[in-house]
Amino acid sequence: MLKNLFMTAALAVSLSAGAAHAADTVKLADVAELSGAGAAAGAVWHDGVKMAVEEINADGGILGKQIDLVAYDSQTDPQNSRAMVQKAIDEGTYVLLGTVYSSSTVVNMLVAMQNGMPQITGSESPTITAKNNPYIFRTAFGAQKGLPKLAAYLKNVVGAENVAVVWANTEYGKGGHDAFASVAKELGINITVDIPTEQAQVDFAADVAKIKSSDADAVFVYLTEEESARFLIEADKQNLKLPTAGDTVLASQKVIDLAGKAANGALGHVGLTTEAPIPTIQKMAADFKKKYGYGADHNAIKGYIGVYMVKYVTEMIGEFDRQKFADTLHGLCLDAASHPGILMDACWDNTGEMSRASFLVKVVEGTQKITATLPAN
Amino acid sequence: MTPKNIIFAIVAVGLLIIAPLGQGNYITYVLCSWLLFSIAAMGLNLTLGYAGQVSLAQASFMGIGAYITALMTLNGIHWILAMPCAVAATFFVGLVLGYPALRVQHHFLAFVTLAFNTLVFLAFRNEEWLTGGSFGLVGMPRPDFWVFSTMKQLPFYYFTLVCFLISAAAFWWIVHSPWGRAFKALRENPIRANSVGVDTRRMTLLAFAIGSAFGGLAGALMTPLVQFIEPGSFALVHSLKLLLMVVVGGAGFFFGPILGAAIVILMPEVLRFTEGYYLIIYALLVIVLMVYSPTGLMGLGGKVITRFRPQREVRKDMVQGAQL
Amino acid sequence: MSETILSVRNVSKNFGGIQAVREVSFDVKRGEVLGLIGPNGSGKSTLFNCVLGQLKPSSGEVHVNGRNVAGMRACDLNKLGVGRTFQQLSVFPQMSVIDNIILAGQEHHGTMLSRLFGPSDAGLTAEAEQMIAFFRLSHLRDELAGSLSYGQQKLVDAAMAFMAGPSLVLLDEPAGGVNLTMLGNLKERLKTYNESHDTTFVVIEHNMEFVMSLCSRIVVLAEGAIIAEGTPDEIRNNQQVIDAYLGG
Amino acid sequence: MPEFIQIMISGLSAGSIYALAAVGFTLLWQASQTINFAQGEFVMLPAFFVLALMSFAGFPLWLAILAAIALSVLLLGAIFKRLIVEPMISHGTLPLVIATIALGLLLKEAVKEFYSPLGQPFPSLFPQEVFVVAGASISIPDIANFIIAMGTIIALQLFLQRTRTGRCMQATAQNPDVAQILGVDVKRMVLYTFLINGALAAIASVLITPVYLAKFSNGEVLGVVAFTAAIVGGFNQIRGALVGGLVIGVVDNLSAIYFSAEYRQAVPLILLIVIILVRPQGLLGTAEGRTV
Repeated sequence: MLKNLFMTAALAVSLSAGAAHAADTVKLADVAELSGAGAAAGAVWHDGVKMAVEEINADGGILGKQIDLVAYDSQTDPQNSRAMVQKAIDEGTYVLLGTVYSSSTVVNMLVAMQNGMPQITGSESPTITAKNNPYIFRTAFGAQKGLPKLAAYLKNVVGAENVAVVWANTEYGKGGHDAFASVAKELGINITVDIPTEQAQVDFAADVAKIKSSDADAVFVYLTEEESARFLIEADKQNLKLPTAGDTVLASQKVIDLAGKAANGALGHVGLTTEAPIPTIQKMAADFKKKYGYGADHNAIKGYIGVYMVKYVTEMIGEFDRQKFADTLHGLCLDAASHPGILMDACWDNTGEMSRASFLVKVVEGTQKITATLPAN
Repeated sequence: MTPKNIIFAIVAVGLLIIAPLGQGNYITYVLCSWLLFSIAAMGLNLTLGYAGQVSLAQASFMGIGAYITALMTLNGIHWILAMPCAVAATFFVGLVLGYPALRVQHHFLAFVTLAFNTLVFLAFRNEEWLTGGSFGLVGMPRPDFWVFSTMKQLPFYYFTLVCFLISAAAFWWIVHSPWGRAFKALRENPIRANSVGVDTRRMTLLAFAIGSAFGGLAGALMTPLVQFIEPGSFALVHSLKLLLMVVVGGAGFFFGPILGAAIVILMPEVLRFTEGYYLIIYALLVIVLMVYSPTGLMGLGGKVITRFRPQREVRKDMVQGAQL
Repeated sequence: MSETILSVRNVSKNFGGIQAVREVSFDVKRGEVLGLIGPNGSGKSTLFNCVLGQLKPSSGEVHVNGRNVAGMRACDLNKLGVGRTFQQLSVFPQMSVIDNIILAGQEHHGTMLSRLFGPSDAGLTAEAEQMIAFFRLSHLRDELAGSLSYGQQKLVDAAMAFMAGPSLVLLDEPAGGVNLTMLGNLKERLKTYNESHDTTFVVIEHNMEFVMSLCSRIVVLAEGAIIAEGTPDEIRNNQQVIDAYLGG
Repeated sequence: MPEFIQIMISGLSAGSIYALAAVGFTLLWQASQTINFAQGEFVMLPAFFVLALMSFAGFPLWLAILAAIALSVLLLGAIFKRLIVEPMISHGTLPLVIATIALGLLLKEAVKEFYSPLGQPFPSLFPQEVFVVAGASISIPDIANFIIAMGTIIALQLFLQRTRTGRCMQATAQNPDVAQILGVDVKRMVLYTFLINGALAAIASVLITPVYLAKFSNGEVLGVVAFTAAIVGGFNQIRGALVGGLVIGVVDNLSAIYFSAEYRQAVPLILLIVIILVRPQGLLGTAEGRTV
């Protein structure tokens, strides 16, 4: 026990010593899901962050200072993420990047707020920006912004009146489910079957069978990547002919890779996609693929954009000041023409929510096809 | 207590008092979480290490304690009233979980408690009207004691430390009382214990109940520390983590779980330079430790001491420890 | 006439179709040392377990100090004044000798609460030390019981059975596996204890020599029924007993 | 009604694969009192052997599968026994439980770090054709999985009952001391058990992964299913584990539809608790072999 106390003490000393050296660098902390259930999302996000940092450093850094990127592993554990955010703040980070999982962000954003620390998150849960936290900023708009677009599409274009909802019974899935349910109510869409599923569920036979025997005329899927793919595979096997729609995840390249031909026909409303007909995004995706050997996804783009948000806003205010950073970013719009790292025109409101154009996509023969570009709302 | 023990205890408490001074909030937070996991691990050590009853449900008791405390403090009831309710509730739930132990032992008991933990997790997640479901509960206040506010990290540490010291003293007292002797007897030879008048049924239930109550207290501390609780924090994997703390530290030793909690909580820090590989290294170290010293680090320490001072022969039965 | 401590009344025990014990009756009086012998499969162990309350007789009753013991838990039987030893080694190996002995007495002192809040030895250290001294184990007081030799552990086992001051002690093959020197020591101690405390013993044993020299009365079982009863000398010369052992 | 038939069929297909994992779990317990908390990871891992052999060594699928089974027998069987179980067997079960928990973590993290944190598609072994029978869809993989899993378990059962080695293994499982006296090479028989477990895990892995996808975290779910199935069926009987696997597969699906999707995980666990308390030897187990 004593030995460990000393260890802790020694560790703290070495850490504060490290902070003292940081004269010509600026510290940037990325707290992400590098292990645990969220590792798939967090690791890709972190790679996006790393790539942006390297680009910026090669280009002279921020206000002449090189970025010193420090990674913190939340282990996909909200409590641990809170500790890591605290640690990043203790170690003097300028701005905080992360986390991706909403369940973690909801917790650690309190710590960032208490410390007046701007935090740029990859979470898309509606609750994040509903808490009047003046230091939280998104890199992708919340589900409550995307889902009305999707629900309207389901009702008006697909003509669905009775929708089956399949969702992951986690903080993430529950957020999407609730947001969709309230939109559906407004639009007069009837949710006929409501199916919560387990995290990391492998067997979707019962869920698909239940939808099949219902009177649903469309399916809304709000699951993470592997589960989406498993659902699509099972739906294909049981010959579920209904139009299947989801958010970014369902029509993402990862799900297409996993589900194979079963993914064909899946509809998605995506905020960010490497398939977007936008040169900056396509260049970023190509660079990413070259650098890491696998394809970028929306999480990579979010991480990438997050770092550039730090660069552009800081250069706008001309100094490393956290309070000014947060104040400036509220109500700010950045256009991609003069800020290429932001990739697409984007605006942030006073809650840190962002708006940006988005895309409706359909999976056709194993690739994502953009069927419509929807304006920012 | 021998004079040597008293001096040791005073030095240890002194170190605990100065430990967070001059440290950042993060280190203080980690120390708080070490103390509270030590309390939970101590409870499991009573059930498992002393009384020999396998429980893979300690995290669920932390959860029950944490949710009760959260719901009460969110409704304006002071922590000092909420905590006893949490402890009492976990005591009684622990008592109920003890009943299967009267029928089955060893691995069967492990599986019953494991299933219990998952059931509790499902209830936390699904009973949204009460527990907030997968969104969890947020914004629980940290308690004030007249002029002493625990809102800031350092005062909260001392608040946690006081709870820890009271728990440790209570634990020490229990395991050195005739009850402690009866618990050990239950672990070593329940049939013989029964035949010398130990009411093994009652002691088994008590071992579960008391161990669980410690878990409940740890949960009651976790609520104001993290100020956010969600079902995932009390899932099965956290019970396994607590089991790891107890066994890696040394089951059946007073300091075992405290040491084990320190290792489990601080290990990611120490191994951070290895980046993504720390869990791999950690897992390997645990396997090697178990192969070399099944009695955990306390046993390992004992081995080293006997190697240098071989007055007492090492006994075969020493290595046995609590058995599943 | 001294009082009856143990009374076995018409006890039968069936397992399925097999009658392991048939209509067995005997009484044991205070201070007596009763030997229970018989060839393998004669029903000794079944009868023993009926006396211990572990098995419920199919018919008949067992009374200890006037109480029916059928289905009684071992700890309640112990509180009724019945101590026992075990055939296999039965100490608490990772507890010290003194702790083993204190444990055997502590449940008879005070209440549940006093055992939690009271002194850690339940006030029994002196008494336990006396017991250890009686069995000549004082030099091993603080050793772990599991580190003792086989014979020493048998002595600890016996000391535990006596610690609560029982009126009846059931000894299950006390001589099994004990070497000759130790055996003499054990027998002598048991005899001394019996004489000084007027404690009743019931002994199951295979070692004839040991039984004959320890017991004041012997009951012989064969095929579940009593075939003879009497003093060691009577039993030694009983033709039926000789036949049962030799002829089977 | 088609819904009911559908989930019975899907449940049996999934359950037959759970049974493979459960049988291995049971075998290890019988032969060496090892409670393998890494059993789920044992089923997760061989699929990655196949993927690695295909992408890095260029093996065709069939060869990769054979090589993966061989690798599993070696690594998850022999090496696991030699390096982890053997040195700890005398320490009692608890340290071994901890070690297998750590081993599960090790395998999971190693796959994540050295292969990929992302789920991977896995080539299908059979044509994906689907028949519709009485309104329920039955695919060729469903049928093939069921037949292969059942065939494997029946073959194993025959091996244990009809061959000399098999009978020696059973004798070892029931009473190693007596087996030793009878001249059985107990150590070798225990080793065989571990090798068989490695092979069973590999077969389960190859059958289950085309549907469940290869992901480092798959073991968490499969491990719990395996021991639930083993206990529900009967810890000391191979056919018990078989029935347990099928029961869990079907019950899981039934409860998702007819009971509550939120509590679908709870039903097999409640079944587990009830079985342990009421009939600890399991549905098919025999009481005398019970080790409590």
